[in-house]
Formats: sequence, C-alpha cells, structure tokens
Amino acid sequence: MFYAGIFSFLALLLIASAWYAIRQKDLLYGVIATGVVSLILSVMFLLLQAPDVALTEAAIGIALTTIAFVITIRNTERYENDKVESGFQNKTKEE
Amino acid sequence: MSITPVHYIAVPLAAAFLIPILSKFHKETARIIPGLVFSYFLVISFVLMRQVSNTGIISETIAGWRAPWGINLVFGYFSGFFATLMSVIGFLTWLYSYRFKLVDSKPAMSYYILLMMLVTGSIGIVITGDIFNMFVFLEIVAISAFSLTSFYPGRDGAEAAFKYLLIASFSSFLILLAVLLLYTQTGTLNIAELSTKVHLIPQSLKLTILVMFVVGLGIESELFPLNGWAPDAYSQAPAPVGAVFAGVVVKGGIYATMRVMFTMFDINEMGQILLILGLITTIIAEVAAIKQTQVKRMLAYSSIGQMGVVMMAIGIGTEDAVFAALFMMFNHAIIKGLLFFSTGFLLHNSLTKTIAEMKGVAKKFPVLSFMFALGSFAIVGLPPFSGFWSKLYFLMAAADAKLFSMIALVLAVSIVEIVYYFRVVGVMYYHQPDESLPTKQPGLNAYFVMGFLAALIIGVGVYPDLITNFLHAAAYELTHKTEYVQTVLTQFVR
Amino acid sequence: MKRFLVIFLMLALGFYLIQALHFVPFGANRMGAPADKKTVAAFYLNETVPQTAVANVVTAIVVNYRGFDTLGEVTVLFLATTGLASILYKRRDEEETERVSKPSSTILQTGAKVLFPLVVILGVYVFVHGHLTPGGGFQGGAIIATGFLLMLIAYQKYHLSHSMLTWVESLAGILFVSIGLWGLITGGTFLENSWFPKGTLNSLISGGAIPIIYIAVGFKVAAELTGVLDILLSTKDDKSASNIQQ
Amino acid sequence: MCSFDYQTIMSISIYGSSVVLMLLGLYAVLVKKNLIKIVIGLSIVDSGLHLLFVAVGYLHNGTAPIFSPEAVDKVNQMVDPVPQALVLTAIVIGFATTAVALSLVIRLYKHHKTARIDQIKSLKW
Amino acid sequence: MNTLALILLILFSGAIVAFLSEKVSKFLPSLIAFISITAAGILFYTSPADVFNFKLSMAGLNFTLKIDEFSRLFVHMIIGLSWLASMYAVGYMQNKERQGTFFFNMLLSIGGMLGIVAARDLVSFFVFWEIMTWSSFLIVVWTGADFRRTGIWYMVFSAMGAYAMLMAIMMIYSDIHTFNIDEIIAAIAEQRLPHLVEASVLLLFGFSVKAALMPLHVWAPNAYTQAPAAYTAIFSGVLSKMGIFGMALVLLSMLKFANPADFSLVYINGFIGQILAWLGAITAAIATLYALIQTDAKKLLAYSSVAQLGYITIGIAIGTPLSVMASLFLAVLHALFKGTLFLAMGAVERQAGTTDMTKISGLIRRMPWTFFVTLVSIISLAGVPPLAGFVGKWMLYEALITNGNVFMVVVVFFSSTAAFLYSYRILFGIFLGQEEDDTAHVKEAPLSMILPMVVMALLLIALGTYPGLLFDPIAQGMTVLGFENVTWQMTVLSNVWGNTVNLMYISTTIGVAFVAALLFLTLKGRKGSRNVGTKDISTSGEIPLEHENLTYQLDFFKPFERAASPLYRRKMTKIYDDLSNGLDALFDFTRKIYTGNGQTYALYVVIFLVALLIYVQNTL
Repeated sequence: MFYAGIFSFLALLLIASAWYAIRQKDLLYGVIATGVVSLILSVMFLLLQAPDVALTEAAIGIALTTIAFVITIRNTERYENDKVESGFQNKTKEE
Repeated sequence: MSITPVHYIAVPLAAAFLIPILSKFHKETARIIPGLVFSYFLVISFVLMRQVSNTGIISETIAGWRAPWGINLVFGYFSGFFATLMSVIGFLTWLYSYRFKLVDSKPAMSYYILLMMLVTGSIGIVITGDIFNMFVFLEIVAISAFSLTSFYPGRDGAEAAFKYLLIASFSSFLILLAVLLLYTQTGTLNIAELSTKVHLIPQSLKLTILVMFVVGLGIESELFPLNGWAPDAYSQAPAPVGAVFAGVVVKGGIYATMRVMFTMFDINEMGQILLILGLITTIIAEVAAIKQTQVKRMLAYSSIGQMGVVMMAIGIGTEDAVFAALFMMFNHAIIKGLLFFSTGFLLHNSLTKTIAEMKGVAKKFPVLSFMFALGSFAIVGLPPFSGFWSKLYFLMAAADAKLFSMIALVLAVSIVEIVYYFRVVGVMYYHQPDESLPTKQPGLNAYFVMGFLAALIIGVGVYPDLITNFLHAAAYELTHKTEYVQTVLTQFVR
Repeated sequence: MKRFLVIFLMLALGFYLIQALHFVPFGANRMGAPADKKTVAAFYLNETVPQTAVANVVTAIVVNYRGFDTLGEVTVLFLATTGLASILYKRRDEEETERVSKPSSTILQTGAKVLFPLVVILGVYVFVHGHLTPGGGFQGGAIIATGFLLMLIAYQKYHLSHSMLTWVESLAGILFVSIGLWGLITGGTFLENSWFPKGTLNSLISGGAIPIIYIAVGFKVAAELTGVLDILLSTKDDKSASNIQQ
Repeated sequence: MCSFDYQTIMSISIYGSSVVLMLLGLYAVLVKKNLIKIVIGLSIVDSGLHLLFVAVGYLHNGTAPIFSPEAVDKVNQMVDPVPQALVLTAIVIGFATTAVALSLVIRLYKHHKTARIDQIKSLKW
Repeated sequence: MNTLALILLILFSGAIVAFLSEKVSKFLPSLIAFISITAAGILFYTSPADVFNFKLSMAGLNFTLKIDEFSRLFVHMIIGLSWLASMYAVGYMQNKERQGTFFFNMLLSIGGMLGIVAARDLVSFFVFWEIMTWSSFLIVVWTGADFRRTGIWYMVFSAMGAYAMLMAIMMIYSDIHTFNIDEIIAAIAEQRLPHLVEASVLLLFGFSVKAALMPLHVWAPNAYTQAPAAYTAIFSGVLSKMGIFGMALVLLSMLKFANPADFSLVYINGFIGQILAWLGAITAAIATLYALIQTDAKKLLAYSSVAQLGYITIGIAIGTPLSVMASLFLAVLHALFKGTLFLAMGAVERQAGTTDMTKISGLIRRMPWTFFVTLVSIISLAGVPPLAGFVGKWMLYEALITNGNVFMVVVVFFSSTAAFLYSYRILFGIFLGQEEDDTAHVKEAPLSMILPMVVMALLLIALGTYPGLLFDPIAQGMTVLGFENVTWQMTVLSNVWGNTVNLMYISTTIGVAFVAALLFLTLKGRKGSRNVGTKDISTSGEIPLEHENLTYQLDFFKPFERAASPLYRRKMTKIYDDLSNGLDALFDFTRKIYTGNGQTYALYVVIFLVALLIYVQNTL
C-alpha cells in the first residue's frame, strides 16, 4: 500500500508537470518541466523494477533531451506567442 | 561464407560506418562505396532468389537463437520480390545521382550514406521476421528520409521534413503501441509465431490493434487522410530521392501493411476498410494532382493515387488481387523512377520546378522528354507498356470480387490521370520554349539508368511473363501463410 | 472550436486506450512460468544464465537475443548525426562563426573541469558492467555525452575534435558489425555469441562477446550523442545568444 | 471491484498516468502552435508510451531481471525483461527523432523568422 | 511463323524502324512506312484465307486473333486505304519536321486497327484499341496547334470510351471468367451472362465515341482537322469505322444470341438498337448542319465524316439484312470517297498553303487532277447518281422504310440533301470561281500524291457502275454475322411499292445527262465569259472597301445560316465546357484538404484514428 501511495503521488506529479510543460508560455520553463517529467518517469521506472530503463531515461531524457531543447530555444525564441502578427514577425519579446 | 539475407543489412551498415573514416583519406570513397554496396545488393538478390526457387523460403536466425527466441530474417518469394525491386531501384538511383550536383564533399557524403541507409532500412523492413525489428527499420527509413527531404538548403525542404516528421511520429507511436499490445497478449514478437497466436487475443482488443496498425502503417503507405506529408516530401527531396520514395520507401510501408494484414492477421478483418480507404485515397490524390503546377508535386500526388489502387487490391485480398498489387508496385517503382529521373534533368536548374517551365523542353532534351512521355504513357496504363497489365489484373481481381462501382470509379479517375499527364507531355512537346534556362545535359550514367528503366517498361509491357510467374509465386506465398509460418518456426538456417 | 474537437478526440482515444488496457491487468504474470518457456520472456529468464552467463537479462536481450535491434538503433543514432549535420549544414564560408555567448561563470567552469573525468569514468563503468549491473552501452554512452556536454557549455571555446568523434564512432560501429560478421564467417549466424568463451556468471569477463559489443555500443553512443549536441550547439545565428538571457 | 485496493490504485496511477501523459502530449501536438511546444508534446507522448511499456512488464512484487550472486533462484519473481529491452531501443530512437525535429525547428526558424506552425505553410495544396 | 502475327510484326517493327530512321534521313521514315504497308499487304493478299489464325498464351491469358470473312472486309479497307495513304504521304510529308513520329504512329495505328478486326478475345481487342487510340492521338497533336482543345479532348473522350469498354469487359469476365468472344457468344446463347445488358450498353458507348455519335462527337471535327491530311484519310476513312466494327460485333454477333424474351430490351430492333439508330440519324442531321457553315474545307469534311458515320450507324443499329448491307456498303464507300477528299484537301493544303475556302478559289486550272478526284468523290458523297453513293443511300432508305422507320427516313433524307449543298461548296469554293492572284503560283501536286487519289476515284467510278462488285464480299462477310444468303440483285433495287427499278437505267440516264450538260456548259463558256479577279469591284453593285473579298466563297450560305441561326446557337461543346469548368472548381475545392499546415495533417490522423476506432468497435 505504501508503494501505491508513492505511485499515485508520482503519477499526480507527473501529470501536473506535463500539464505545466504544455501550458507554460515560457518555453524554457516548459522544457524544464519536461525534464521533470523525465525525472519522475525515471523514478517510476526504478520503482517498477526497471533499473536499466531508469538509467537510460535519466541520462537521455533528463540531461540530453532537455539540453537539446534548451539549445533550440536559444536559437529560436523563448516565448510562445499566441497572437498572429502580421507578416513575418521576427520581433520576439526582447524588450 | 555463403550469402545469406543478413548481408543486406550487415554490409551496408559496415560500409556506412566505414565511409566517414575513409572519406577523410579519399573523398571519392563516399560515393564509390555505396555504389559497391548497391551492386552487392544486386548480387545478393540474384543469389538468394535462385536459392529460394530451389529450396523454398529461407529463414535465417540472428545471434544463433531460433525463431521465436531471437530475431530472424525471412527471405521468400514475397520478401524477395520487394528486396530485389528495392535493390534495383537503389542501384539505379545511385548510378543516376553519381554526378548529381553537390556543393561540396561533406553533404555529398551524407547524401550517399543517407540514400544507402534509406534503401537498407527498407530492405530491412522487408526481410525481417520480427515485428519490433520492423519498427526499428521503419525508424531507420524515417530518419534518413527526413534528412534527405531537407537535404537542399532552403526553407521549403525543412518545412516538408518537419511535416513528415510530425506525421511519422504518429506512425511510430501507433505501431509501437500496437506492438506492445500484441506482445502483452501473445508474449512474442515474431511474426510467424504471432500469426499462430493472434486468435488468443480478445476480439475487441484485436480490432484496436488492427486499427493502430492500419493507421500507423497507413501513414507510411500514404493512405488518404494520413498522407499530408507525402506531396511535400516528394516535391522537396532531390529528384532521385523522389524516385526512391516512390520506388522503395512507400513499398516498405505497403509491405509492412501486407505482412501484418495477411500473415499476422486475416485480411478479411480489415479488407473492406482498406478497400474503401484506397479508393478515397486514389480519388482525392488524382483530383489534387490535376491542379498542380509543380511537376514533382504532381508526380507525388500521382504516386499517392497509385498507392491507393494498390491498397484497394490489398483490400480485396484474394491471391489474384495480391498479384495485381505486386505487379502495380513493380510498375509504379520503375515508371515513377523513370519520371522522377527524367524530371530531375528537365528541371535541373529551375528553382520552382513548375510545369510551365517545361515549355518546349523537347527541343533541348529530345531523349529525356521521350523518357518522360514514355513514363506518362506507361503510368496511365496504356498498352503495350507495363502499366497496362497491372491495371488489367487489378480490374480482373476487382471484377472477381464483383466490385463494379469501384472499378467504375478507378477508371473514371484514370481519365483524370490521363489529362494531367498528357497536359505535361503537351507542354513539353507542343509549346514554344520562351526563355532558356541554363541547361545541363545528363551524363552517360543517367542515360543508362533511364534507358534501362524504359527498356524494362517496354519489355514487361510486351512480354509480361518476364515477371508474372515470379509475382504469382510471391502472391501465393503471401496468401498461403502456412509455409511461411512452418519454415520460420521449424526450419531455419544456423 | 478546434480545441474542443481535440479534447473530444483525446477523450475518445483515451477511452479506447483504457478499454484496450483493460485486457492487460496491471502486475499480472503474462509470461507463464519461466521453466515452461511458453513466451519469449520466460525463455529469456530461464535460459539467459545457462546460455550466455550474463547476469542482467535485459542486457542479454538487448545485446544478444535482440542484438539486431541494437544494431539498428545505433544506426538510427548514426543517421541522426549524419542527418543533423546535413540539415544544419552551412557552406564553408559561413561555417566559421564563433560560438558566441556570454562566458560562463567560474564556478561552472571549475565544476565542469572537476566533474568531467568523474562523469566519463562513471559512464565507462556503466557500460563495462552492463552485463552485470543495470546499465550498459546506451546508458554509459549517454552519461559520457553528458560529460562532454558539460564541457561544451562551460567552455565556450572548448574544441571538440570532430575527427576524433568520427573515428570513435566509426570504429566502434565497425567493431560491432565485425563481431556480428565474425559469427557468420566462423560458420555460425550473424552476431553469434557462442564462439566467444562464456566465462562465469557475475564476473567481469563473462557473457561471451556481450561486454565487447556493449563497450563498442557505449563508445559509439557516446560519440554520436556528443556529435548530435555539438552540431546543435554549433548552429547559431547572431541573435541567439541574447535571446535566452532576458 | 470498486474498493481501492492496492491493485486498483496501482493500475489507475500507472496506466492512468501513462495514458494521460500520451493524451496530453497529443493535445499539445494538435493544439499548440509553437513548433517547440509541438516537439515537447511529441517527447511527452513518447514518455507516456515508455511508461506504458515498463508498466505492462511489471509483475507484482517482482524484482529487476538481474541475477545477483545471492539470488539466482528469484527467476519466478522477475519482471518481464522484454518490454524493458524494447523500451531501451525506443528511448534512444525517440531521442534521435527529437534531435532531428529540433534541428528542423532551428532551420525553419532561421528561414521563416517564426516558430508558429500555422505560418509555415509555403507548401500546400 | 504465323502469317497474321508476321503482318502485325512487320507493321509494329516498321513503326520502330521508321521512328529511329529519322535520325538518318528525313526521307527514310515515309519510305519505310510505305514499304512495311506494302509488305503487309502483299503478305495478306498472297496467303490463303485460312492462315490468319493466331493463338498466344501469355501472362495467364489466352489471346486469339483470327480474320474471318467479316473482318476481311475491314482488312481490305484498312490495307487498301493505308497503302494508298502511305504512298501519298511520301510526297505529302516531304520536307516536314518530325516525320519519324508521324510514321511511327501511323504504322502503329494501322497495326492496331488490323489487330482490332482480327481480335477474337476482348483483351487483345482492348489492347489493340488502345494502341490505335494513343497513336492516333499523337498524330492528331502532331502539328502541335491547339493541343489543349483538340488533343486533350480527343484523348479524354477516347479514354471514356475505352474505359467504358474495359468496364464492360470486366463485367463479362466476372460472369464467365473468359475473354474469348466465341465463348462469350456461347455463354450468351446459354444465357449465362447476367450482366449482358449493362455490358453491351457500355460497349456500345465505347464504340459510339470512336464512331463520333451525337453527344460524344465533339472531339471529332477538331481532331480530323488537326491531323495531317495523309492521316486524316485513314482516320476518317477506316479508324472511325472501328467503332462501327465494334457495334456490329456487339449488336449483330453477340446480342443476336440473346434470348428475345429475356433480353427484349437490347434485342435487335429493340430499344437499344432504336436509340442508337436515332442517335445516328440526329448525328447525321446536326453534323450536316454544322458542315454547312464551315469555311475550312477540312473542317467541313470532318463534320461531313461525322454525318456519314451517323448513316452507317443507323444501318448497323437497325439490324435487318438489308440495312446492315447498306451500312457496310456505305462504310466502304465512305472510306473511299472521304479518303480521296481528305487526300485532295491535303494536296490543296500542301500546294496552296491553306484549305480555307474564303482564301483560295479557282484552283481548277492549277490542279486539274485534284479537281477531278474531288468531283468524283463529291458526287459519291452527295449520294447523287450515277456514282455508288446513291446506291448505298437508296439501300438505306429502303431498309428503313421496309422496317417502318419512316420518320427516320425523313431525317436522313434531309441531311442527305444538305450534304449535297456543302459538298458543292467545297467544289465551288476551292476549284471554281475566279482565280486569286496569290494562288497563281500554285502547281499540281506531285505524281506520288495524285496517283493514290486517282486510283481511288477510279474505284469509285467502277463501284458506281458496278455496285455489285462490292456486294459479294459484303454478303460473304455477313454470313459470319448470321445473315445467310442475303440476296441482292446486282443493280436492281426493289422500291417500296413493289416495283423494281433497274439502277443501271438510272445511272446511265443521269450519266448521259451529266455529260451532255458538261459539254453544253463547256461550249457555252467558251465565249462571252471573262475572268475577273476576286478583288475586282466591277462586278459589284456596291462600293466595297479596298481589298475586300467579294466572291461567293464568303458567306456562301448566308441566307441559309440566317434562317437556321437558332439551330446554331446551342453548341454541344458548351455543355462539356461547363462540365469541365465545374469539375475543375470541384477539384480545386477538394485539394484544399491539403492545407499546408502540418498540424492539420496531424489532426486528420487523429480524427481518422478515432473515427476508425469508433467504427470498428461498434460495428465489427
């Protein structure tokens, strides 16, 4: 039953962080939330007796994927803008 | 060491890993080694096909574990047909693009590696006997295809590749999910063993799995609502890659569909749906093709339309229909190859690749234009070219199943096809060239490739028995799965 | 409008997924008893130790039973590197743009310098012991890549030898394939394991060729992942640096 | 059946979270306009799928499928190793796809100066 | 080697050699074409009749080719006309570009036609049909002018016809699993063919396209006009007869065996035959009306061809022994005179540069031989005694009247009369009247072009004098169709009232009158006439603008046109234009499905997935 509690807690956390990752307009935070999703997943994998997968998820999901996203954000724009601006907008929210 | 199916995979992989090193010493190796590999493919295909005709289906184990336990490769008439076709198209594409315009050596290297892996991955899909392994090969194909789609610098290539990636992610997601669900119910991943165990799956779950396969593989085989990526990818990839997409990559998707639907499951469960999907695909694609202004995009839609017809034939599901489907795929591979290859030089220096730019090219490129016209005639199914026979056999199979309304619609759509192909031919031959783009005459290699394909089109058209026996054997093998299952599960080559 | 459609679709899809998962009770034993060898999983659990002398069954599956998948997988990574290089390719004249951004803090630099060897050693440990403990080529490779990533971030001028990466990647790949081919040449099958001495269970030298393959995979994955990140990092346009620090 | 026993909670939380994860990811892919958000969505879908893989291999009171010297006889309690092996492959492939997607995003942004997918449609019809 | 296969092989390989030989010399393709057709002809006429039988088993299908007495009739036409036309083409095509393509396609289409008439199974019939279609398409667009309108329309209509045929073939196949015509006939006789009605309607539809029946004729005038004259002779002369051949095959040899009780709908003289006959009659009438207002001689002849094919269709569709005979007789005649006319117009075009009747006139002195052949064939065409056209028309009237289709006779008679008007216009417009200054340099066509025309004109005269020459082979051919012993008294027609009329008397009388009139006019014309140029205003009552052409060639039938203008207002082509525009808009609308937004595509995938899941889970 202890496990069940942990799992339901982790599941809630997982969904919450995924939700946050999707809702967040600041992509950097969104990406970090994605990393958190991976982190929680990694813990769950460990608890589900899959240490190999947990290790892989930890290395790839948490570190590498997140970094790849961050690099991309650095190369593009940080904020998700919902409004369609006229023409090609290259003005990100720099000011 | 005798030749076994695994050479199809091991040799190109070794070559792919070798090329980055070797090209440091000699740049030309990046193009020569893939050529050697493709030539070796031809050798493998030839040897293995002879072996199959002597001894029946070859089942090879990997890592020494017999079929359900380890991954195995299966090479029979059916797989062999696809593998041989892919090898030939791959080789021709390499030969054709041997002198294709490449800016400098680094992209050239990645072009050849990706091209080689595109073909290798497709052959992998075809010869593997393991459903998860098939997924891995699908991914190999997908990754190479994304990269090749966005090969030309510029925004449109990236856009096409991103759409492709977006849709293909759905495909891999669904296939993976379906594989997982299958595994939970049967405890195996081997296709042959799965086919003996699918009856254990509860009906409702089985239907869900089937739907996932239909959608997932339908994306790869360009079924209608799932093919948004295809026209973009075809039109943005380099012309020879377009030929590979039409001749190799789609064939991989169709093969997977057939393998899953016929060998693992029973086609009757999804046949009707595939039939209707194929019909809708054909209609929409041909209708969209007639309004295209870009040649390659038009060819892409036409390709989708052909795949729709193939899918209809698969949906009919009889042995004759499978035979017709295989014949159509063969024709589609060689004819679309010819069309893409000739377009590649006809619009070599054009950036927009519109039909209007082909005005009067027949004056400058008589041979190329002739090839394009030949391809157009063949693909709309005029005798005495090979396209006619496949259409005839498809119609015969459909008539056997009493699907007259389908026949009528397919034929009606064929008229549309005639219009847009002949319009292009008309522009090529009967318009005055207005301004002269700098042209590039194809080299001897390209002429050889196109001449070979044209000869094949006419040869098969005049004497279809060149390949029909072989295709009949393949269709028989697919529709009578016991031999496949027996061979995989009991006899195997160590 | 579209949002509601999507929400409806998601609910329907969720319904059918749950319905499908209904047939997959959580935590139930679907493999059958390992001794029965009714399913592949049972077979693997039962046979791994006698046949391959590998303690970690997942490793045995990944490298040996389904080694072909692994070969395909490293190929996918290899293709991703190649593809990335071609997607983000710049012609010679524009290639030499500096990796401009603000220099990192001293703490990060020092930390990176200290951590880097440790991370690499950890990675090597993980893939060398892949057949004994959790972990293996992918994990170890990914960890090593993380180490390099650290260096790349900390030192803007950190020069990664592309030539080295290529060599490592290619040689590791060739090693993998040639181990596979060796099995064929010696009259067995591709990726055959039996020509190599099995060793004893739970010792470092055990499992036949599995550790060798996994080491090759480890190097290869490390080189490939590092390559991927390096390519991503080295694509920058002028405005990029300012964008992330607001 | 309705009682919240261990079994139910576990299956709801694991299966439920993985399904919800997949659906959330799909939702992001289908609704969010930002390319990076879409890629994030794809990677979340993948995560959910990976969780599902591991979850279906789980066995009650199972142990990891690793034979330690002292516990060779635990073979009957080991969780299913096959999904774990598969998911290893899937994770790596997923990363490769994500990397390619991100590089495409970078290139698209460079040319279009926007990361909104509904403005990147120069290829249509 | 089988003779029939050898003939086809000669033609097809000749085609390829002709195509390639263009690289060597411009002159070579025409020569090769002529030689191949000659060789094929020699082979055909020197071999005994029973060797034309060829079986081939390939690709799981059995192909049977056989020339029986009925096909032989058509083979005579094909080989004869093609031989003459190819001889003509040697001169006609001189110094033109892309001769290789032209002769390649010409030989292919001739081979295709031979294959069609020889085919005894539906697949080879279809194969040859398609080969004939696309090769003739390539000749139609050969000049390159107006590809879109002419070429595409021709191909679209042909494809519609061909695919309707294919559909019918597949329906038959699904019932009895064979393509062999003899087996199909046997199956019809045993009533094992449930799809007979649909299949025959579709087949007839397909053949109607080639025969240019009324709603499907819009491609024909343009296509006939566009093709080079050397080919139009074949095109209009025999290629369009393939439609007639097919109709005969369906109506006379297949449906005849259908049980009248079961298939009363389609039985001869039944519903479909009547409809077809009426379509033929309407086609004849309307095409004649359109022919009247044409100013281009080739186009006029094209409409005239459509009209003539209408008559021929009537005969086949009515299906009595006499009507079939009339129809076949007219078919052969039409091949002869329309072939001659097109060749003559080709000669005019080549020598004078145009066939526009408002631009040229008075060529009689420049091109007397051409005038002669035109005169002979026009008399045949108009159905005026003494030439054979009259005999054919008479037979047709008689067949119709004895069959009770009196009203149809009125229509046919009307169009026949009008045919006289337009054919006169050609004669007058081009050859008679004042001589233009700019046609003064025109010379007679070379001998190689004159010779075929003269041969055909002489044949026409011979047939006019002895129409019975043709009745024998036709009667023999009709035995194959089941019309045993069609009795026909040479040169004697029995009229409706039971009397017999000796044709010979009529012909002789009219011939004598003609010669007398000719002599009279010639003698009279010797004196007192004056040659005036077309721009000579001294003959005119009003003051014209400078250089205005005031001859009769302009507005030849102006009063008639004014009277009949409501008839001309509605054009068939308009309907097709509207249809194609509508389809175009529909297509444009449909392809908007591909919005270009990747997310939309992804949404499609998910919608489709969910829809399929819902469908599958709830129905299967």
